[in-house]
Amino acid sequence: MTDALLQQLLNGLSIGFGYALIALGLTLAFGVLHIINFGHGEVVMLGALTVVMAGKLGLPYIVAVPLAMLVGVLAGWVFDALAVSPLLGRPEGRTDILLTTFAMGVLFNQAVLSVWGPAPARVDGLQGRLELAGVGLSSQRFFVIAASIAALAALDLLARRTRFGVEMRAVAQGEHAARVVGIAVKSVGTRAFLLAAAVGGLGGALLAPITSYSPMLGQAVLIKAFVIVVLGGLGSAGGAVVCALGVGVIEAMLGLVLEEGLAAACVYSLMLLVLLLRPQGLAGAVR
Amino acid sequence: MKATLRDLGIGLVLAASLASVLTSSYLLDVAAYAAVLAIFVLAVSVTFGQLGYVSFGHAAFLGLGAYTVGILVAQAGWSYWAALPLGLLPGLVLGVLIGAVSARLSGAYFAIATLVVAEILVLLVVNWVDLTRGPMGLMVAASPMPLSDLVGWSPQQGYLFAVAAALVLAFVLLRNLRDSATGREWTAIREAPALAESLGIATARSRVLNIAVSGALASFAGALLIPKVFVLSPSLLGVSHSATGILGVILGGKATLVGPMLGGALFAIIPEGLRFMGDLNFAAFALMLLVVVRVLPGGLVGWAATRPAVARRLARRSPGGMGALPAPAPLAARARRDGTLLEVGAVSRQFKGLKAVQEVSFSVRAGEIVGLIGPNGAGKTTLLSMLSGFLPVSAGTIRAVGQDIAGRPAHEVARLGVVRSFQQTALCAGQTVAANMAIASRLHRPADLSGALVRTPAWQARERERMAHALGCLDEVGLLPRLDETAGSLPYGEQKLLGVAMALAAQPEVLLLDEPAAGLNPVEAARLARVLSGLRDKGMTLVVVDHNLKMLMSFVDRVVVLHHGVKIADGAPQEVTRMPEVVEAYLGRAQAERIEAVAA
Amino acid sequence: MRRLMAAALAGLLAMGTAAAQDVKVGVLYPIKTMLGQQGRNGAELAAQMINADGGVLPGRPLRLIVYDDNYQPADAVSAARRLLAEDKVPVIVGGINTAVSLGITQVARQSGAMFLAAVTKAPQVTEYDRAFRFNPLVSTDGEVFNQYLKDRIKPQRMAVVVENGDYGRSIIANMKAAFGNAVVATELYEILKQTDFSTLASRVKSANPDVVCMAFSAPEQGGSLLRTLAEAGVKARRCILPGSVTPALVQVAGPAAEGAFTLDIWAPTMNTETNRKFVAAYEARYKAPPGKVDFLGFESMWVLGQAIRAAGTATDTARIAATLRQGTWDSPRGPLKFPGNQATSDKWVALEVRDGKIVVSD
Amino acid sequence: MTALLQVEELSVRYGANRAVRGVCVEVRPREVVALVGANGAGKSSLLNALLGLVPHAGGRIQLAGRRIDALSTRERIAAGLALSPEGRRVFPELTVEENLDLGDLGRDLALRREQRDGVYHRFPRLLERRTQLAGTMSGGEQQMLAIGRALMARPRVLMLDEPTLGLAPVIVREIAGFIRHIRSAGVSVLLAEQNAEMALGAADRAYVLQNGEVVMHGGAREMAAHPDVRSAYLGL
Repeated sequence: MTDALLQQLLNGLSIGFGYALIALGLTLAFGVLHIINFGHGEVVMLGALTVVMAGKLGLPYIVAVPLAMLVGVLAGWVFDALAVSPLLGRPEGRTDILLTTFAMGVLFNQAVLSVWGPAPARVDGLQGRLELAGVGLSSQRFFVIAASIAALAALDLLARRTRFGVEMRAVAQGEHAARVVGIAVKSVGTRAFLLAAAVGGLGGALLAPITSYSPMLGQAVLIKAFVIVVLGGLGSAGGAVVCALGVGVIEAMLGLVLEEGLAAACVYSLMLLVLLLRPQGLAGAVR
Repeated sequence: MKATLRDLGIGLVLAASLASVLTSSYLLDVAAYAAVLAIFVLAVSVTFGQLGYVSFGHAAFLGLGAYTVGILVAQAGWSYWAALPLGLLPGLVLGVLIGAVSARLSGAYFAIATLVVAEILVLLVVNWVDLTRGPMGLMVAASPMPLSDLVGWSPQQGYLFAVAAALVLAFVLLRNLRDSATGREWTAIREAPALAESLGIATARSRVLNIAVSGALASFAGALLIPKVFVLSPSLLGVSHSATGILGVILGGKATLVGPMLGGALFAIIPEGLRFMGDLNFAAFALMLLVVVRVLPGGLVGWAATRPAVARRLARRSPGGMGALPAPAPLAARARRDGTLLEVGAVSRQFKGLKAVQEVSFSVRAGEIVGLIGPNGAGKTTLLSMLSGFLPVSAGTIRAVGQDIAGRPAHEVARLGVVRSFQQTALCAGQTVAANMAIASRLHRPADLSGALVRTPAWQARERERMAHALGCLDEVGLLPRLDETAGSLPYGEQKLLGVAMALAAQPEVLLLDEPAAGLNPVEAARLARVLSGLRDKGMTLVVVDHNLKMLMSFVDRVVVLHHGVKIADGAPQEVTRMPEVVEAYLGRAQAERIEAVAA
Repeated sequence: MRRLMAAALAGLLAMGTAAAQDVKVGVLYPIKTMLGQQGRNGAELAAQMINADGGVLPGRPLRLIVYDDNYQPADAVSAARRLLAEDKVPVIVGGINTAVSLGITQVARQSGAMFLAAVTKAPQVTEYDRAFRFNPLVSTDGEVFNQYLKDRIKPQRMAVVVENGDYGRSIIANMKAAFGNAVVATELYEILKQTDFSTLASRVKSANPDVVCMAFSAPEQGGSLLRTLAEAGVKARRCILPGSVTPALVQVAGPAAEGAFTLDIWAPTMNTETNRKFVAAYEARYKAPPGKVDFLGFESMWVLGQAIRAAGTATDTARIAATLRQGTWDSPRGPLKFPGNQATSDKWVALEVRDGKIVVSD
Repeated sequence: MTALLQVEELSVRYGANRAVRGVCVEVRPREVVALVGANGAGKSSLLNALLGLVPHAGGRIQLAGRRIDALSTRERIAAGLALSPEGRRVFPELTVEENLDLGDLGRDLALRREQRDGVYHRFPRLLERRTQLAGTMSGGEQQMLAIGRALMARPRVLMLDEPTLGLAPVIVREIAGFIRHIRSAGVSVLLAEQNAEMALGAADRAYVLQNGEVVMHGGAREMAAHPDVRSAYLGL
């Protein structure tokens, strides 16, 4: 029984880290630019698609992952140029951005559909399996965990130790104040958005071997990511990560004792409960 | 009332003629769908546009209404038209529940609460197969609308009339609601929630009401959808309908009611119009949305309202159907009470172990003006927040107007007559000065929801009285000439004065002012001092926090000094400013001499 | 210049007259999804082959008007009304999910049009006498399939994994009725939303089955499921319910699909003349082998063409429906009849995935 | 003496609204210049336009003889302007030290450290609180931080927008003292202040703004004695 628990813990963690990366992209854009990117799911999908395409060209998965981040950045750049930056200065711009990012997401999705079709595809990822004390984990899931931790650590370092990171936090806390000290607010915002897109692309690339690629992938994960972002405390990166891991592990654990529909309903009910008990989100717990 | 009936009449005639003119079953179908989505998006705009709460899961209400009525018809054998009015109920109940859970929180939690509820409902519908037929879909046979064959209408024409009539009714009632005290409450909550609470608005309850209204309407839209779709499936509760709700509001323009109606209708009409594009129709629609929002800020109607011609017409219309504004009613003197009006007993407040206020006791007699001073961070604002119900006390008692108010919510404290102003300017920055004052007059006359819905003559008379009182308060601080300006565009000092006027409009017996003179130059501050002494003459009791000692000392009766959360002095201005610890902690030496000169 | 315009005008006129002679047929699929594209591909191929053969009525080719039903009843009802009221088609072909098919049935019933439900398994469709269903009912699948399992596979410990919904739940009920205690585990997963099957795989593994029976409508989920089962070390035989073993599934599942078997009404390798023509034409036109939905999309249109020809009318839907019900029709899966408006053929084939290909077993 | 900061005919427009109209102001080396005026007279708009936070609609700005009106905010700061904004505007969830470091645009860490030590020396309270989040400090401490952050850029002209707003008299005195000190250290100060008494007490020269225009200017003492100023701005 403990083996099964440990196994589920690992499975839950691997999925939880995937959620974390996707939620992190959303929360970054919210934290710095105060916008909600309704098209973020499509960036994740493009990351997954990149790995598929790279596989078809014969590139090894490990090479395709950074490529997916690059594609995420490119997609993010298009999003920013057409659907975000031009609206930021407008009085109701941040509301309008809900609509423009949604529309951009649809356009990306439709473009992918018309070029590559709606068919799903397999992503092989890393092969093999690691056995540890009677518990097995596929290399891919292990890689998801390791790569996510590495990415999160890198982001943390970036936010704390680099000039760009501190500037990003400054813009998040006060746009006018940031301008007063000479921070190029617009450029910091754009770079933060691109960073969010890169993280989203990475999330897609890491999850694709587990979930299989499909053009609908983005929409499937986005709802959960939204809930995680809010539960974690809007704009709080630490809260989002903790919350994502929690959701992943709880889902996996509940799955052991409940059937899937019921388990999902339980997870959502738990979320409502958290809203009731900790209205400020989990952010306070993990500053 | 006349205008309301006239608008309803015109709307019903329009609905009937639309139903009579269209004969193609396809066009009837599209028109009915457009009307249903218009109602749904209108419902979303109640929370989104008026309360400022985005909902990611309004389809929860839509689907719940559809399934409730659908199950009554398909499983319990009700007639569709008999069950239809019940479509309002489930949304109302769910709205109250979601509202109660999330109303105290910021809008983001509301968005997620609706999203999560929608997901749970999907799981419920999918798994409760006996009742809902699960993903296969619940077939619901809707009979033709009663009496529709008498006018020679086909079932589809009768249905279109019913939906269009419902849209007209919803629009007229929501418009009346928006222009009433209730609608103004929502505006205040959206733009300045703390201010709303300080003016006696029960923000939590008002939010719940808003969400319940929106939920009821959305769920009714769901019930209205049944004859159009024949089959209810879990996709009704899905993200695509929720997205239609938000995006329709944005497309139309969330500042208005016409905008969301238009936006909703377009979400039915444009995709149909693009059918010829085959599998590119969705992409074409998205592209149109993107271009429209990029080119027309504020949505279709929001943009149109900024066109000079339209703006001129809109400006001619008076707010709230009130006609011309009434003449200001001078602020009446109130009967003077005797004895102690405010009694603070050993009040303490801690934040995470930090003692912001420690066992402070003092009392204020009726008709007294007390100055509250002390260094920055001494706990003055914390104390004021406790006195006005914005912060609970950690220990101690506060009695005001003969009642124990410690632990009561701020809006109740305000209703008892203890009203505060804010250190930072707090006003509805996007509204005109007049609108701000109308909001502030909340406590002058009770809100009357049913009267407001049909605009009875009695309600209109009360509205005029209310406005006259509000304008009188504005006159008191000398801002009457600024009536039509946007509050946020006033200079800082005038914003603070407007804050004082708004607090006055809430009819306080005890007025708590937090740094009213900050940002005023000496001339402006002197003028404020005259206004405040005038208030005492009209029977008001004041507690004033300010650093402008020259001004403060010119009109206060007594001064209470806080330092590190502890009261270190309490007495007449001349005595207090001479006390060494006050000089040390607060005044600095040279300053003290000058103040004394002024105070003497 | 004038000559050019005259030529253009003549061309337009010719098109107008040709259009008047066309027999218009409405086609409704969720054309932005994979299954919807497959249904449309099949229908268009059938129309092309019928028209190459001289059309349905003397000198009158089929013309398809294709709209998107978006898997939503609201869209499907509007589209069906448009087909019937504006485009004036007598027949609508298509429909994948049940809710949409039921909506189309209602609209067709209101205006007396015909509806050929190509893919759905919904029982209620045929309650309307001019609506016909081409895919077998779940109960029919079950009878044939359970018999096959009992005769050939003889499972001792079965795990049943299906998507959560009516379809999945009726499969579980069916299996439990047929195999009783041999069903040692039943698992449901959320259609389209579930992305990770590791928990489910752990549970299946701990039940220690010798056969895992699965059903799914989305190949990406089916593929992930098979792969996760393999990853978790489940060694049981993979049995897949009718309709889900498709080229897309094999592509997504990769080596994990190896050895999976199923029973179905049709296979690309079935040896009838029409099937050979269909598969050859499909591969020529779309550069890929056809799957089950391609086949159903093709078959429904192919049979409609024959029925219109036999009835001698493209507008009298009552007559076409009566003709269709009474006759025996040519299909890639062999001779086809419509007792109770349900397409029925005698032949079922056993299929297996071998070396990444779907082949007829034994 | 030549001007360090020379502003000629500067205008600022918000939509149709002209907040600043053709204002000429100069600040000389080692000089404290006060801007006095009622609410909405254009003092803040002027300071914000000098730093490039709001676009100016016309005019010239020269700093040490160099045109800076086409430069970005960042370049203007590098050229020697810095602002402690109205309402203090510290970064509430950054530590005191992080706030200060953001004020320094340079990349030389040693220089930054030296500069920081200088600020700590001037405001020992900030040193005590260097690891504390800025948002948890009192109003007076936040004002010191805002000024310290501006000093980190090593400005030649330090602009202070309402530095005493909402502050207790002791702190007001402290800030007045700071202004005298910083001038003696060679930094000029441009001070916009509602508290005209304090401003005229601390300044060498003053400009009176009304409806976005300069209506009077001269030595601070003369201005404080001028009857119009006394009645309109000092309330005497």
